[in-house]
Amino acid sequence: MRRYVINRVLQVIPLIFGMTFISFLIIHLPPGDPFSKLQMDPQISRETIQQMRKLFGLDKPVVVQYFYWIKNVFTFNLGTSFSYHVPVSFLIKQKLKNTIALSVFSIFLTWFISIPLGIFAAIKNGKWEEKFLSFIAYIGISIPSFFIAMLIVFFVAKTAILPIGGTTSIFYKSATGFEKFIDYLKHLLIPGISLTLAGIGSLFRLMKNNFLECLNSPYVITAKAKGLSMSKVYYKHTLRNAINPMITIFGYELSGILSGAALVEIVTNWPGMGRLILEAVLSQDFYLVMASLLIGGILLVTGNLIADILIAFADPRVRLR
Amino acid sequence: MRIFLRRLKKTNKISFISFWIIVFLYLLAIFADFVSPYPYDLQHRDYPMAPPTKIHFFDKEGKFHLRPFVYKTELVNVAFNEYREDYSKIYPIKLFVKGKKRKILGIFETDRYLFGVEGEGKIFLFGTDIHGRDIFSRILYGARISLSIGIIGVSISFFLGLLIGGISGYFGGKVDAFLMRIVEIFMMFPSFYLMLALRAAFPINLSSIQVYLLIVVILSLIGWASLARIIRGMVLSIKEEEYVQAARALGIPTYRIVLKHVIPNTFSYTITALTLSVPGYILGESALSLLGLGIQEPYPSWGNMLSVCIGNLRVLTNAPWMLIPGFFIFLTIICFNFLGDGIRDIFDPKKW
Amino acid sequence: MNILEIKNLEVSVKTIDGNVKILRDVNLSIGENEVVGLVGESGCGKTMTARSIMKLLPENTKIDKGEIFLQGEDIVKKDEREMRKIRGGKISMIFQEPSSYLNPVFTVGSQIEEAVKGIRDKRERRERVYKILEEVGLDRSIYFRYPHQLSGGMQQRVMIGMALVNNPSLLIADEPTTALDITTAHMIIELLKKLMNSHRVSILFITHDISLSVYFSHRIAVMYGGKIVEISHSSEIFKNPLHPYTERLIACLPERYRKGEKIKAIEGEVPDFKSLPPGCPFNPRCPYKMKICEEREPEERKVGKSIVRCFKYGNTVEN
Amino acid sequence: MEILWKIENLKKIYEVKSEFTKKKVVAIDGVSFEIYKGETFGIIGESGSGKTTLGKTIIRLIEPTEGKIFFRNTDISEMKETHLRPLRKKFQIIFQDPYKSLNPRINALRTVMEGMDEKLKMKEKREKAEYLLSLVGIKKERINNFPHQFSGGERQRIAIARALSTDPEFIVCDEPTSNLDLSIQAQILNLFLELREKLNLTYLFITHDIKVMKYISDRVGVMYKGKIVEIGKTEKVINSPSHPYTEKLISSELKIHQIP
Repeated sequence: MRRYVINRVLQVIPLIFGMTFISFLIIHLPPGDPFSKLQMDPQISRETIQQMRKLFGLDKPVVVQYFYWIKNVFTFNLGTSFSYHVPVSFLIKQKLKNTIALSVFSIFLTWFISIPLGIFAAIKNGKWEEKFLSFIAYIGISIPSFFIAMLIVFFVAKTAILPIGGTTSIFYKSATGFEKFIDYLKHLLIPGISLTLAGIGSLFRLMKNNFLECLNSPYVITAKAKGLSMSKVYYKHTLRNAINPMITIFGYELSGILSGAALVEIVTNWPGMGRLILEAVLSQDFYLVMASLLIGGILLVTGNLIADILIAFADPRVRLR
Repeated sequence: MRIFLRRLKKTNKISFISFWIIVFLYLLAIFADFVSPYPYDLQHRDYPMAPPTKIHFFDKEGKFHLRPFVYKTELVNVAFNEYREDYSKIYPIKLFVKGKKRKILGIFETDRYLFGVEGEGKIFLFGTDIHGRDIFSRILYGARISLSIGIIGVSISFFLGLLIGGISGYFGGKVDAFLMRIVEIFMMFPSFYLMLALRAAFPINLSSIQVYLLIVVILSLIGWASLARIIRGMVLSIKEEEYVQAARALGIPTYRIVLKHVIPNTFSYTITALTLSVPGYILGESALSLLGLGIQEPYPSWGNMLSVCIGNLRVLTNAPWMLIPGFFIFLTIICFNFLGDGIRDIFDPKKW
Repeated sequence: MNILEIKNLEVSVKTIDGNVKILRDVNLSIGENEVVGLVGESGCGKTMTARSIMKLLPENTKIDKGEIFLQGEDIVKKDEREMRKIRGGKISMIFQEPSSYLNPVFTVGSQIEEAVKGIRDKRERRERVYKILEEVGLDRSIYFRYPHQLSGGMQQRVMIGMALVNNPSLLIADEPTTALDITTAHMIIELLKKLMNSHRVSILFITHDISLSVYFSHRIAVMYGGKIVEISHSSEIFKNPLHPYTERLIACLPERYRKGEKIKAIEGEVPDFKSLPPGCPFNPRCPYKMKICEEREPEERKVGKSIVRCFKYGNTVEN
Repeated sequence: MEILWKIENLKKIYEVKSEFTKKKVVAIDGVSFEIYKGETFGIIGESGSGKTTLGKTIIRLIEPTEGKIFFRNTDISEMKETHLRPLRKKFQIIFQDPYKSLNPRINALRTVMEGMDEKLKMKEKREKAEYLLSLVGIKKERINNFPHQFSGGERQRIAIARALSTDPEFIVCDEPTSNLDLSIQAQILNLFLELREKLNLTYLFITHDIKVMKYISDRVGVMYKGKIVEIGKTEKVINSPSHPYTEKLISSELKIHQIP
């Protein structure tokens, strides 16, 4: 078990290294030097450019530039944002917190709703309850997350029951710690619910199918042949096996959650990584784009790593090889 | 094809219906010049954010007209975006109405449109946008972008995925290890981040055709990795199938084994995967256009038609019909999802 | 008294093309401490018979008619709650592939332990499991192992322990040795023999291997096309097979021929339930086919100590 | 007697990669034997003993790690695939599971035609395939059917016809009857014997069933953990086994089955 975890963590290192390379490559691949344009931009001070040239080797060949960048990345110096004139790492730190809060909030909510519904539908397979839920899930899967967010914003704007946009209200500064938390949570609700609604459908369907598959497996016949009660057959024997693949799927779903979160952030004006990277793209702020891409990737890698370690805890076949 | 449809009808009714909805949407896109009552960029200055035109059968006196008609509307309150119908004259809706000359698909010249009203009256089935452009017409023209990018993008990804996955799976060894590491790296970026980063590598202001091609390239670059990995897995397992071993034992050359035994047996899966991945491309295009990084005004796409709704609560609350393109995105995606599931059922021998 | 008595059992499955009968007029009894072998080729209805006794039929499959008496009580009439007490209590079952019939995520000990009925005390339950593990020839330490850590033979021992932990009166063994190697299979059969005596349990032994069945069972029931075509004592069946199918099936055994001698194989294939021929299901492959065989299904008749369904033994029932 | 195959010290070692560790699994551990022209050589062993790997390695469907394989005095163990391809027509294989060994998208006739000599005309191929299919007992009106329309026994017949389509001298039979019902097994065993007489074939017959082994093979090798622990005339091995493993195997079989 320990060896499995260590191995799994070690595997991440070359992966992240490869990701830095791809991140760098994407920005530098197209013909023409993006930085030559910067020098003509009056907004950017001579000093910034001088400083960055020294740190990142901007006048050197692209390959050498990569090693300059990498060296700096490992000392957590991700460069300076051209448009904000502050270190990229500072910007990211600010926004990353909000993105993680949004993702974690919606992941919990999604699982909390779709797992029980999935089990319910699987048990009712073929009956109207299952058909109804599956149809709703279809709709959920097919509505784009940004469109759900728009509809929710539209609804909220009509009824004005929740604050739209930002993370805090005006009175934030004077509020107590608990009020601050509640206020933050209120602002989180619109993007959070949008993202949750976008995710429930597919997770529900996966859970339903997993549960059904496990229900039809031989060990469930054994459990019934032992004369166990239906609740034990469902919630012990079937559920434990149906949940395992869900943990693996969690790793895959994470990519969708992060992408969905980014779009929802933009639509609902939630200041997270999504907005940051969009603004960076619009203002051609290359270091910020590279860094955001890399951070997004690292988030996903970490999520997958956690899923893989969790699966080892849950499944003795992985744990005790 | 006919057998395919008959089976689809038998195994999965909803997919069968979805198939015909998709066909209908594509026909609308192709014949947008003929079906849409107005050009996509025609600005009706007097009608900004006009609500969908009401279609009447009964006039003010309660008299029934067999031919539906509309009234002329007028903007009465700019602040609240209020329109009022002018009951003095009725404008009947006519089929094959005469208008400005247009070229259908750039080939056939015609001055007849499918439907419309003559004279002063206007017909905006889905209302107008802030510039007074007919949303219905723009949706039809926008469909050309959104629907074609799905198909073209999937084809390119599929080609890349089949090639790289096939090579990786069949030859194995170091080639496989190398290619799969690259695939893994690509898959470990959240697709939206990757999409924006790829977009950032190119200038923001590009011509429409350049942007269109760029979007296709970007979406294919994002999509190929997962397809390649799936196809590799399939090839790996098919390679171990005993009928492939039997073919090797018969002394059949490798290329023929791949062509006759390996690839055809991935089809049932790949065709399903293909259909189910079209929505991803439509979504990708809409998202890019929505954020102003894709198709640029005045040319419409379902994505950029929605972008006015972001962070603009006044527009959103006063003119909710601006959200209609979103429903078209949804309709297309749900139809492709149903169709994909139907195709999977067809290929699943258990369902016969 | 007989432990189990099946009378006129009929089971059908709902398919797209309508209801298909898969068991027809099955009559079988199992005495106390008796092993009855249920023999037949694949798709003849053996497993369905077993599942009917457990009332664990797959979806869309149901008992249409007949009675199944377990120690005098008809279990066809019992509801799901009463059946739960019977399953694992009075009747238990073991299967062909122990690896897939054991739940991979729980320790084998806990899987046996949850089958224990009637003992509340945790320590006592645990002791009971340890005892049964020893009885099936496994070490106590196996309790904490997961199924994938055990060999096929050990997994089958666990299944047997789980089945016998409540001292049932009937054990249904559905091809318990088919997936195992011959040396392991032999040990499992010997174990079953030993436990049958120590636990005084009757066994319905389902197999496609007629000579294995002769080795292990007292009586043998041969199934074909959803019907039991012959029930004979195992000492008799090789010497004097009554039904043409039994006779020809035995003739298919390669060990009854010298090297290279042509096997007297049965022509044709086992029919599908959907396309059973009219009359006797075996008639298209039967060398003794008469006209009546295509017209009518033969009834059961007694020949000596055996029961057979064949017009060879007269076409009227004398009782 | 003419030696058809000569196997010398054959080894197959798999490297099982898991995470960062590599584990070596020895599937065949230094096996040497000969197969004479016209005989049926049996390999018997329990699951995991390496018998299937051995069968496939001999005809190079699996690459050997070490050792020499002589087919009619030509060493094929290191021959390049392109050179080996024409030779492959001389040795064929029949697999255990008839549900997996036929391509589901190719009908019976084309399955049998596929491997035939390129020089043959289409019509000749067709006629030959029809003949082979009738030889194995597939009726002419069904030759255009696809695999899923055939039963297990029929599929195995088609697989046999496919193996015969290249006019082989030698066929590896990898447990060809163990997935079949008893009555079908009898038909297929008869077919094997009939074809051996008619076409002058040599078989390597792999099975775990001693009864089948005793019935069909002239000589037998007993495999245990990748090694052949005993080799000899079938009757001699069965009646007076010399290796303790063989003895255990035979005695288990004898106890539960009556072998006259």
